[in-house]
Amino acid sequence: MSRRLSKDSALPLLRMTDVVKRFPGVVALGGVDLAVEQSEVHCLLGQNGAGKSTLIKVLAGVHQADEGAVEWLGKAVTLPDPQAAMDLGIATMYQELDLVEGLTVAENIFLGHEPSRAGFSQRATARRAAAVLLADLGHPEIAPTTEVGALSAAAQQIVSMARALSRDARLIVMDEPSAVLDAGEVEQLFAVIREITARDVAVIYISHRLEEIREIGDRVTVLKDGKTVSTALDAKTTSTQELIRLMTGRSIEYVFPRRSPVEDHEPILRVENLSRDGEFAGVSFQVRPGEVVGLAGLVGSGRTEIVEAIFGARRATGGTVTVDGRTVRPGSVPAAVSAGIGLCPEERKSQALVLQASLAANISLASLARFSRAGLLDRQGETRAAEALLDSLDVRPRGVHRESRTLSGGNQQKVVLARWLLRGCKVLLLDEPTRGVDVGARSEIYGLIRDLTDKGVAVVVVSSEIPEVLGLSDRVLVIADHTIRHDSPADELDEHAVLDIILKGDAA
Amino acid sequence: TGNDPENQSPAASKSAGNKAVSNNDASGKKVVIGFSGPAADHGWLGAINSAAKSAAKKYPDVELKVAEGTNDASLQISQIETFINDKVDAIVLLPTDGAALTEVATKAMNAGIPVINVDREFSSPFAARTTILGDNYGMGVSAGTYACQLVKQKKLSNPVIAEIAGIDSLPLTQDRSKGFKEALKKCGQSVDNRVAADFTVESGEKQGSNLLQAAPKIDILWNHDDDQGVGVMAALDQANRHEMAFIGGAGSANAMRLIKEGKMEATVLYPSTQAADGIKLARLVAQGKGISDLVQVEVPRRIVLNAPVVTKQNVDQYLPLAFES
Amino acid sequence: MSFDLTKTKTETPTAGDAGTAIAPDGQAAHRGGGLVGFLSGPAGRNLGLVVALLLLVIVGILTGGERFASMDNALTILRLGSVIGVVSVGMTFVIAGEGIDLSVGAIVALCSVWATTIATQTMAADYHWSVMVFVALAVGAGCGLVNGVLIAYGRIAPFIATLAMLAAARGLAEIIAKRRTQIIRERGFIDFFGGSVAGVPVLVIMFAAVAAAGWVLLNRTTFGRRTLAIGGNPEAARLAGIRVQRHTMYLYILLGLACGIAAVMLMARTTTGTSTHGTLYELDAIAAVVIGGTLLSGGRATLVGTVLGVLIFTTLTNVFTLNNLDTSTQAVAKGAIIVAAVLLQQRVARTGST
Amino acid sequence: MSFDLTKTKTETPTAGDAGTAIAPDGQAAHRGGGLVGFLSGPAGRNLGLVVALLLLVIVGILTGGERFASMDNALTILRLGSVIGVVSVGMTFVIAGEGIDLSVGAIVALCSVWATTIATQTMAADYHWSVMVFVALAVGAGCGLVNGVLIAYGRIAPFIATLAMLAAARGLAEIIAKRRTQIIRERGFIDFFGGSVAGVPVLVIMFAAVAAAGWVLLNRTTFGRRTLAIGGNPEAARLAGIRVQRHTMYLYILLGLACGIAAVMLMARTTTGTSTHGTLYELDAIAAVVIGGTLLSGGRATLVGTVLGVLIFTTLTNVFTLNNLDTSTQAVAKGAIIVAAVLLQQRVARTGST
Ligand SMILES: Nc1ncnc2c1ncn2[C@@H]1O[C@H](COP(=O)(O)OP(=O)(O)OP(=O)(O)O)[C@@H](O)[C@H]1O
Ligand SMILES: Nc1ncnc2c1ncn2[C@@H]1O[C@H](COP(=O)(O)OP(=O)(O)OP(=O)(O)O)[C@@H](O)[C@H]1O
Ligand SMILES: [Mg+2]
Ligand SMILES: [Mg+2]
Repeated sequence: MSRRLSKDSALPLLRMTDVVKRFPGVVALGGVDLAVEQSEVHCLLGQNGAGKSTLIKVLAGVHQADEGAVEWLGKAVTLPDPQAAMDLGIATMYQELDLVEGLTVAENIFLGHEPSRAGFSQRATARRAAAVLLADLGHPEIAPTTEVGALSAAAQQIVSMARALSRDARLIVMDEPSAVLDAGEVEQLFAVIREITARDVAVIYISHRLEEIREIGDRVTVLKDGKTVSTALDAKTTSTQELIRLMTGRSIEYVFPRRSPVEDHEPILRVENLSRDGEFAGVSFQVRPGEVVGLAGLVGSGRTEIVEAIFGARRATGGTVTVDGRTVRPGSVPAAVSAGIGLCPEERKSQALVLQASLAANISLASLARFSRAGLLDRQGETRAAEALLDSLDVRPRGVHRESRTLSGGNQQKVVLARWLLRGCKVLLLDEPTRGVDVGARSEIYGLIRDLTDKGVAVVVVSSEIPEVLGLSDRVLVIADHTIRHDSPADELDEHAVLDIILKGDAA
Repeated sequence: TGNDPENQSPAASKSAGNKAVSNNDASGKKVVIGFSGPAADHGWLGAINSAAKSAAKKYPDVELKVAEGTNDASLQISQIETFINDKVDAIVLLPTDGAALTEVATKAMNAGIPVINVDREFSSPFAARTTILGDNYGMGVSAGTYACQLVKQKKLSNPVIAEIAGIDSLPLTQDRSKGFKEALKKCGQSVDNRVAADFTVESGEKQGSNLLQAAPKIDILWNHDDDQGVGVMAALDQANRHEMAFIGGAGSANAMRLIKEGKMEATVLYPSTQAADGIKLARLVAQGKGISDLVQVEVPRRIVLNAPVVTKQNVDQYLPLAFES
Repeated sequence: MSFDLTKTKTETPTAGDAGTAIAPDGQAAHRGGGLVGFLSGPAGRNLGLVVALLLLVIVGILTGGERFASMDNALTILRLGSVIGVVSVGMTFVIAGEGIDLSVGAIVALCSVWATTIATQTMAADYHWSVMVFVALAVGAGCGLVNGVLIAYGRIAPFIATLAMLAAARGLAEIIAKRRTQIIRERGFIDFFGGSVAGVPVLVIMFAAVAAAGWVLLNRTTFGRRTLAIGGNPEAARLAGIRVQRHTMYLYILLGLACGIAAVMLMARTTTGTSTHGTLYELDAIAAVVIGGTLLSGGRATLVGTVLGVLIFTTLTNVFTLNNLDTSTQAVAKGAIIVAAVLLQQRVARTGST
Repeated sequence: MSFDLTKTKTETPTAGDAGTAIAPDGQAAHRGGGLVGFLSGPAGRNLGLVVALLLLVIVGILTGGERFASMDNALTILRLGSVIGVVSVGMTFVIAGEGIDLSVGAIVALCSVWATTIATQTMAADYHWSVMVFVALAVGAGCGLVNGVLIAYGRIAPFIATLAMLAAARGLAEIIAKRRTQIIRERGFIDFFGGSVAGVPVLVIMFAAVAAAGWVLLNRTTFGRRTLAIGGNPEAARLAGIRVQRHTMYLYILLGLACGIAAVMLMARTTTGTSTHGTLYELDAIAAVVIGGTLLSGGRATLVGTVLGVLIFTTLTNVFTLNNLDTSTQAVAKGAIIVAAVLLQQRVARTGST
């Protein structure tokens, strides 16, 4: 792809130098440099907690830097609030969905800059413009009048994108936009990015998926521990090994752990004919101790609903779940938990973490009975157990009493895993366990899953990354059309085969 | 106590209007008097408070301590406790609830601090040195008796009699209603419609409006409180319903003016000067003096104030004593 | 490769977390479901209220007969509801923006007292009564401004800040009025606001106008949408460039102004200004708003629901009085009816939204 | 050409979202900062309250001298605070679990009336007064149970459900008491609860015991943990296997029980049971809890803060009484002092946490 980096008037679009941002107890940014050319796709890489989101929040005027300078088209600027950044032409898609659930799609897209006359919003105009933007993004089926709260996470991400595009921006910052998207939608996203960069808009792109960087990026800046370790690397030519080394300071084999053969035990988890009206029907499968079963499928195909129904978080309208031969009372999470099932839900912040509680409290949440001495809480025991887990999972920054909301996404995911490790379950359901998790942590989580299966735990993994499902699982179930379309050992499938099955199911 | 409104002379029932020549008002030993009453959340109680204060101001030898008006018995108890700790010379207490304050009043008496109980009576005779009571039951009786008279006078065959009470959960409201009901019974009448407001103008208007809807025709209406009566009157004006004889309660200046104008039939007096009397008596008790008009050397234990009916005929007598609400 | 991302769920995923101020079932459904239209509002909730109100009316007719079903009585109900109605409209905005205001009753009292004091003391000198109206509105807006500044810029929790205002405003009202009831003798004022236009009391017209203006402001202006955004997700609103603090302040000023209007109406109704006006309005207004379907946690508001909530409470009192129920029984019945109405409304919303 | 970005803001990143029930500054800071220890609790908030209370005490001593600084006066303050204090401890739990209860005052009234009616009507038949105590506690727990079931299983918003209970319980209390004050003549009861142990009134001991038990329950038991988790993120709590509905119900029962205890204390204090007991306790209790630093939005609670909040309000009243301030001025001063205390507390928390 040809770039026009050497345009005559090519001042650098943005230059941030020596940016420092401190939070109580943490230096999130300890001197970061970033330079973005006009109409390039600049990728920002770094491990969880490296400071990527913090940096772009400084850029968006959400956080105010403690030190450092920002130049925009060669001129020094200050960014006291989000409005100032938007006035310059910086639009941002935040990592945490920043939509208002009670408002409609159109209202969200134009929030803060509504088409209006004399204070009256021109709703028809907004609706039409929103429809056009959504169609451009390849999602004409998202109606501008739908309430955002009723959309799936993926659709919300599209709305967020439409919102960034609705501003007349020179620079669009995308903080892990692909985390909730499936392969097809990532392709569509890239098409949009190519189109907007052709229109002289630059993009800062953050992702933990290195193959995406290769495909869409021009240049790469790598952050590590709040500092820039390398700038202006070529995105196409720098080797993956090198990028990982820069990010982590070590070389990590970016591969899935080897499978050990599953022994021929009786299945520990049996799901029979599980159904829920309007969501899925006739779902049957079994998982043996030590086995990893992956659920592949498109976003919105109902995988989350299936695992939540197994967990009792949604009441199935038909079918049974048995663990160790005993039927689990449907629609009851406590019953599922005491039967030995655990779930790491899809959305960490809203479903898994008590954000203002400490890490220790979050980890012990499912095992409180264990730390109960005649009703009193054994706080030392709790702290010790939490510390041990945080150590073994390498959660950063350290400190069991830190509030969980101050952790970066990947580290939060580890905390959720720690909760179920502490509980010690026979069946672990993982819904998108590596969403937003960096390469290093990702391979650690893979290793962890392996360790668990070695101990005889049965694992069910839902992931939108087909390679991940294939690499991690012993057996893969492909979900389409509200039911299981295919069930076979993972090594009999490849990415194309899975996509084929999904699409056929879709066509049927 | 006679509740016959005919033969009452106002001056006799008012010790605040004491015109007797005596040396009691002459400065004596300096005394500190604590005063605690319910929240001054409506006109009559407001008048009670201000009358108490101005009564105290008249005497250079009285220092008055006024506690925050409250409707919370527990808080009022702690105010009395504070007065006891403070070793005041006398306490004038208009309790939110007589029974609830009895214990602490007894405690004060035991600590040697005379308590003057105003308006709402304690449940034990040992809790107060002197008790000055407005007569709530008597007030209802006065209103009912007057209503009976009206029925007779106007020869009403099947009169509709309505009542707008005050805060229904207060014992005093119950007493008034009881008196009203029993007096009506004597002439074979009963209350046809009854609503309860809460002593505020606004509630008077609201309950008044609703009552007028409930009863398409009313012959006699007794409203417990003239302050809420302002609102009732507004409701009558709004609905243009002046067919009934409108009797008030408490005896605000405003009500008396309306009586003069003929817009109101009558009002039953409920003296707002009780607390002022209480202050005066407290001073006398603390200084060891008696009431000069009495042969008795000491201040009596119990004074029950009268509840006369003010009508167009005698309103001029009462207007000077009435409280502005 | 396109896929339908918009399939609606008939149930929120948070079905289990009762006991929190979270929306009941069905809240997640689309707006403007078409069929039931305007009244059904968000997720058919309003429909439930309409049913509750209708049931009340039926009970009223059965027990009160003509006395209930007369035009006069209807206007009485509306007139009684109008004052608290205006306050509730303003309260809807504050609650929509995730706030709360406990001081509304006290502000109404202060406005009425301040205005009537001006009137009784200086009106003799030939002011027009509109000065009185102006003073009431200005005092209301001023109190709202103080609340707004304390909450938005002073970062004091709305509950605390307005609790402080509750105490202070009522105290000030008592001081100004010297605890007297100020009687308004301006016939012009009383005749204007106490009158009727084409048989409809001016107070009712005012309430209707305020409610309509509120509806437009909430649903048809950028101000309204931003209010909901702030209530629903203040951080997202800030990220969208909305000046959250300033907007929050505006909300309280708006409510203060509504209190000023309510004070004028109450002054006309009672022909007085007093520090006891507006007692417990905070509870009544919040109750009407919340039973109407606006979430206390912000972000979702319905003005039609608020108006229905006000009408339900006012009609209830009226029916009680017509039936000559004693106050204690009224209170018990009221509690039971509130619970029944909400359960009914949930049921209607659930069946209506599927 | 570089530009200095270092103008530091002392604000948190969420600086914009005032007007919401979100934590004020400093909340983000770590717990257990060591130095200030126990009293500083979460993020030094309690320290601010201690400072506010100390200032009040200083004002009390300056203006009241010995009359204020006496042991007797201290006990008077504590005794007054004890009843509302017990209710506030219970309220802390409900608010921590993201609920609210407006019915506490009414429940106290109902408990007192029910218990005394039993006493006056049947005690003659030789019951021990402990029956009266038992009835008060049972009635309180029963009302809490009804609230809890309506909220947790009936999914009625806590505000509405407890508003209904407020009306119903007070109405029922009036009906049972026939609007009469029931006088307790059981000397055994009055002497027991009205007495002192080693100079400390039994009521104060009861308050201290309830507060201590509450502190342990909130901070040292799994029950407290679950409460905070439910208040912080009910969905996460549910998905961690906590029985959110049942736990929520327990919270209201707990508060109901606290109301029962408070009723017993109030009965001892006033030697009566009446339907007017506990008027406006809901506001007082919520105010004490919120000013103490517990978030109305749930998930963060401090019992030490609640106790300090109660003491601040009670001391304020005492200082006012000693200084002979008139009621209206008191109200205005109270409003100003509340605002000042909160601002002070924020400032202390901010400096304390850096
Ligand atoms: N509000 C906050 N308060 C305290 N610490 C914070 C806050 N926000 C971020 N941090 C800390 O700052 C550091 C950088 O976090 P940031 O979210 O920028 O990482 P990131 O690179 O975006 O990670 P991820 O890939 O997981 O999204 C982390 O150590 C995090 O714990
Ligand atoms: N909060 C919600 N409210 C309403 N509908 C929802 C919500 N979440 C998901 N849905 C709908 O439920 C269906 C299943 O979505 P969901 O995202 O759970 O599926 P999934 O296969 O797990 O996809 P993902 O890859 O995102 O995990 C979709 O049609 C979606 O629109
Ligand atoms: Mg990030
Ligand atoms: Mg999913």
